[in-house]
Amino acid sequence: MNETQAIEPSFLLGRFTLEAIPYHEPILVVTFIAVAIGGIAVLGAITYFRLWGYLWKEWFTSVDHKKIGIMYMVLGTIMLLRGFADAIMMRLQQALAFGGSDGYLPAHHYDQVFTAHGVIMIFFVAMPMVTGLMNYVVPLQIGARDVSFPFLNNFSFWMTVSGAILVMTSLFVGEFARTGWLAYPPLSGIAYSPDVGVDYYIWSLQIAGVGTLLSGVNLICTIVKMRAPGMTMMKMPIFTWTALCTNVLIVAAFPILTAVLALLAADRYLGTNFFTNDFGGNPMMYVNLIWIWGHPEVYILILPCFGIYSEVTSTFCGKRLFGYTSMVYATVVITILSYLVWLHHFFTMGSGASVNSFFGITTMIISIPTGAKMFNWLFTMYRGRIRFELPMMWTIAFMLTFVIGGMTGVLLAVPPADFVLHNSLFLIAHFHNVIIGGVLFGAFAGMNYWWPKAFGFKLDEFWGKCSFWFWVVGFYFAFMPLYVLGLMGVTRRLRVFDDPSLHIWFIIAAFGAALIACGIACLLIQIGVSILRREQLRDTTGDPWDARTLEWATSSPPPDYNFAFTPVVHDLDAWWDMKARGYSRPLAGFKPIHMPRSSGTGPILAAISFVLGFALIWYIWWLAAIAFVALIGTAIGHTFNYNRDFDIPADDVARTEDARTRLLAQVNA
Amino acid sequence: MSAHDTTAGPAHDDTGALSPVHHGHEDHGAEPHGSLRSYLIGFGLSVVLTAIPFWLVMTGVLGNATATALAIMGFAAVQIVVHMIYFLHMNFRSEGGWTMLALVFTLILVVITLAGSLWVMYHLNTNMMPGAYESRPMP
Amino acid sequence: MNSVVTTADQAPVFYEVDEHPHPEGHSTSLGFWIYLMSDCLIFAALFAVYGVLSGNFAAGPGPKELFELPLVALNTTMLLFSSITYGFAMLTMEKDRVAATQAWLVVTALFGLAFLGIELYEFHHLIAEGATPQRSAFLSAFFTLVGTHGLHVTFGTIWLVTLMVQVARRGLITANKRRLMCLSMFWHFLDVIWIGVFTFVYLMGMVR
Amino acid sequence: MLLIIIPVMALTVFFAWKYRASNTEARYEPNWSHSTQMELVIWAAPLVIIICLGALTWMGTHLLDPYRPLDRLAADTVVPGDAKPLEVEAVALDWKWLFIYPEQGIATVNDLVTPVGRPLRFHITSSSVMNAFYVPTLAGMIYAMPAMTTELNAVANAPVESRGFSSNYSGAGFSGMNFRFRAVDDAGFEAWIAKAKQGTDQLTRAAYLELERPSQNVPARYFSDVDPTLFNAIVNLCVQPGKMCMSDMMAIDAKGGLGLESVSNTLPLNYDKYARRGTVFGGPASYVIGVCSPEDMADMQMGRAPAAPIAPELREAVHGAGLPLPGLFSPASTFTPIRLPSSEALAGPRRPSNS
Repeated sequence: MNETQAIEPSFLLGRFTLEAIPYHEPILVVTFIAVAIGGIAVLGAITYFRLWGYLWKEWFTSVDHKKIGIMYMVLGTIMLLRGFADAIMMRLQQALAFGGSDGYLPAHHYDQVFTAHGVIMIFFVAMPMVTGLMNYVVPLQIGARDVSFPFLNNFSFWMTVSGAILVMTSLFVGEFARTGWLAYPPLSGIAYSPDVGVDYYIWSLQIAGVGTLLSGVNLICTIVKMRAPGMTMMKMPIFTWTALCTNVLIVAAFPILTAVLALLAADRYLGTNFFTNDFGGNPMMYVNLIWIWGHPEVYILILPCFGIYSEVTSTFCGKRLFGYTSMVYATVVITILSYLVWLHHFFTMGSGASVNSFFGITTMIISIPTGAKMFNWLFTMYRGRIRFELPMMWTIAFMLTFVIGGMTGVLLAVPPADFVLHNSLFLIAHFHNVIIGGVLFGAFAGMNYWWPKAFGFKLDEFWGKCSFWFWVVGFYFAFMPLYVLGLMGVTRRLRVFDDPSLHIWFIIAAFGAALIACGIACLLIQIGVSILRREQLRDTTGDPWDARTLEWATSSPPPDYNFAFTPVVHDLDAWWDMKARGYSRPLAGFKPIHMPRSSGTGPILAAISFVLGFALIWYIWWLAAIAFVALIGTAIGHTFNYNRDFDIPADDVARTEDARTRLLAQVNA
Repeated sequence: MSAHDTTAGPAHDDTGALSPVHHGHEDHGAEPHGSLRSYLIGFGLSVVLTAIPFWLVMTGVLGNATATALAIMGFAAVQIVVHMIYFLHMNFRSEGGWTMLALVFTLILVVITLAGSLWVMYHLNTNMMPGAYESRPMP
Repeated sequence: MNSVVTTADQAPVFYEVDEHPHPEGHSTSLGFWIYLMSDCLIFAALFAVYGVLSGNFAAGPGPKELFELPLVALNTTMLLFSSITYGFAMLTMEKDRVAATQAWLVVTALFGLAFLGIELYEFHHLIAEGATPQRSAFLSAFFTLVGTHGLHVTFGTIWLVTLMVQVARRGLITANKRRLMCLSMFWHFLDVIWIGVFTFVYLMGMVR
Repeated sequence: MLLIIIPVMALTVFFAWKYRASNTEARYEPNWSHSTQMELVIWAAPLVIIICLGALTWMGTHLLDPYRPLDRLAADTVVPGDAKPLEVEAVALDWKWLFIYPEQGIATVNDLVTPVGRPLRFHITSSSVMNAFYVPTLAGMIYAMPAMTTELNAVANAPVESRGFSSNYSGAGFSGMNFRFRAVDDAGFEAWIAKAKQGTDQLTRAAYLELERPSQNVPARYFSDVDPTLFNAIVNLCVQPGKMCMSDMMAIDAKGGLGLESVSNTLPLNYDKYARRGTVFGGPASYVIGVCSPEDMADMQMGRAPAAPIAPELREAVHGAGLPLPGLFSPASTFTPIRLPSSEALAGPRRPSNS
């Protein structure tokens, strides 16, 4: 603990020593014990019920976009718990550390907590949730049987998991970065952060980034190439449109992140001088580059949620979406504009007034298409017949919350205002307003909306409403005080405060966080209760909401092949059109269906990547070399497998479809 | 109301502006790979377009650094187009124009990234690098 | 609700009775192209970094003292030749001539290796002189940009060898042809990047 | 902006209520989905607002550019033509603020005092990592970055006592990195300067190298005398003798570098700033040697050998970004909590154009 010089890395273990295990931090020890007990219980249960084979065969190695989508959602939910635990620790610290109290978290721990909170919430909660929804829904919405590259889809998912596990490992082995979630150098350079924290940050994001990028490529191809006949671009469901734009953003933005993190890694491992103070390095370039990625990232998260709200609004208003065309153009305009605004994240770095005002104005311009979208939802409600099911409730909460976030966002885009509000709690309140009020509410709306499609039964309404109210009220309690504090000039990431007049606001915020905790608990209870009550909540029709798009044309849950026959689309609201014009399900003439085969290579490659990342973080070079060679070898080995498809026999298809016919007949009888 | 509904009707042709055709099931034949002739033309052009800038720089014929820089950048741009057409077989037809669309979009982003970074960093540097501050007083 | 349909006098068709399945890999070339575009943006970021840092020599040597244009010209030639030989490999592949394809692939790989050899020689020479990536931000950016391109060529070569083995084992089946086509896109794409590298790094470095 | 936000929120609630499914009275038009006039309005309304805001932004940003010298002290007071702004050089250290008053020849740690009604010009830099200089009662914030200077022009219109701090996270001691800010009348300022002058501490380069070591919650300190070249040396990362100044380096670079002969003109950095470590593959941390620094020249004139780089001893154990890891039973740290401006202070004077 008191070493004055760097420990010489040993050959066998690199710089890993027993010191790296934080047994001297009681909070972590307790957490570890809890996690260990929970983990052993889960693993034990899986072993006891002999589920390993089932999980491996049916889920882990599955290339089915539906199962992968569900696994993304599970990952997002688990990581939400971790990210939220960090959040509540911060709120508690800030509510306690007043009037001479040092709070309960030392700087060393607190600084990791807020860094991990940001990283986890963005990369491992919001991203998996939107990716999961897109993965699940898009192929169904466009009438496809799977994505363009099913194996790649599985691999992408496991790379994301691998990154998430690496972040979680940092909790118990070593430490996480203490730099803030974007790890600005020189603080994140080797000179000022010589420990493993930043390395955990770099490698977990690099590994997860590979997955994100590949899944972006995959979904673009899927949407471009695999639409059902008749579905022209302007007949694509709006969620598919937003998914397309999102993935374009992913493919265009994540390479920048990869590059800039690779350069930071080069600074840290090879002693290059990109972002150092000495030798002509320039840390401002890091800030510049990472925000070229960072701003599109915000839209990567929010665009699919805009799509969800559009689908939900038109379904539950029983009405065509108002202004489909302008919605599409608004989405495309946002996609392009999101690349022209990155500097508004560092107005206060001191570029000249003309640069600042250029980027300030481009930022404001984005609010035009966003505003247009808002009006489109509003006029979709106009003269509709609104059913207040859970997805619609989330949508209305979103509409009311998001406009506040939008307004404060425009305010922050004005450079003179930003000079006062930047890095303050006002900024924190603004982006939580957008991310929670926009992205998370959207993910919950989507989850409630598509759950019956994925599992064949609706989610429980009572607990859903509890969760809804706790979340919404909790959100306002937690973040409105931060707006106030921000206007008073309170900076973010502070650990201790003194001015007693501020105390009350932090207590209110902590209370809000507690309400949100109840919201999360209710969400989990909702899922549990729904599973127990699944027979009462069963949806046999496949279309429980009287919805409009193609995913509701098939059964709930859909068969492996999604559609026995590829649907032909005539209208924007394809399924609505089918229902209106008396579509009758084909009952005979089934043919064998060509499907991709499951593959274990994805999880294996991701596991090797994890080992590689871990070895690099701890300077265990021999292990890194072995892992790297194994990675390349496994990837090459995989290409020698030409046997990647099989046919579902026509008999099997007929049997599945007959079962559904009988079920539908029972319902109608 | 009904006027719009006809647009949404099934028999109506697609009026969407972005992509006139769907192509879920077409053009999955082999991509065009060019002919011997096109490869040779491309190769010849690239050799010329590579040789000239090297010659310009190595001999300094133009005598003027700015002129040379502009010239070699021009040659590079032309050569990139040559490679795109003759080696990568870019055109507006393959994949229903999606490859071209992707390329154009990427080029826009490359320009934004490069020009934007240079512009921003130039501003930051001139505003803040110590050179812009008074120079070190000599004793 | 019947207003949705105003023109349907014929019975609408809602599903494809007689569908022909998507052939495997029908979107591979588009997908690979999109991947290349994302790779292009990685290079854009590296070029931007080089553009910003290329004047920061840290009172050390600059491009004029370090670069040797004849070597770069030779290097460029190797890459150009490998491009055209890959083109020939694709042409023979179209005609299903396995042996000729393999031969051209071998030639391409040799040119690729020659390129890498020259680049490694250059790097080794620079480092031996003391112009290491650690010496200045300019050199960091130079080594990273050129080295990243070199890494791509290295992986391209490994991939090429893999494909040669696969062609040897299975012949020019559709899957292998598709893979060869992807690699051809990759290889020519690297050529395009190299145009940027030799122009902006080497030639411009000597001019300024 | 509220012009659009409030109606949207009101309409959302109103439509949600009016067109609820149970209200079968309300009109239901399931296929009404397009109206050119409506769409024109929904694009035009935000557009108009943004055009107005954009124009305001353009003007406001130029007017309030922190680099722009002030032309007004208050809304109705023009800066007199002969007023020379008070120069203050602010340095963000780990984790305290150093203020140098070059005119007065004094320096303080964590205490900033300015006269009321005189334009202020801050030159801001940092010794190690990014920080941001922010006094909410005075003006907006601006980043403080090592090897760079940012500038801030401001004025205090009325006497005030509040706090300033770093508003960009900079490491373990960030929370305690705040200073007292007072705007006093001219007499008070003179008195304060005179008091600061009475001390014996001098801020030489060696004293600065001691001062810049990481420390937390540092009480105010005063230096009665300051090396006049110090701020420049801090900005140029060459406080330590023998290290080449950034400005020299950049001047050399602008001329194309020093050629291959200079390639090994570096020295390992055994001056151990924050337990500075080298990278695994890049060797130890190093720096460029000042080729012929003024110190060398002075030394040579005196007939001495050039000064060797000094390497202050590393006394305390350091970990990570410079502080010992907190143990399970570490003694409670002595700490001065931040006192943020109370709300009256905030309502008080500010830079006129900025409020």
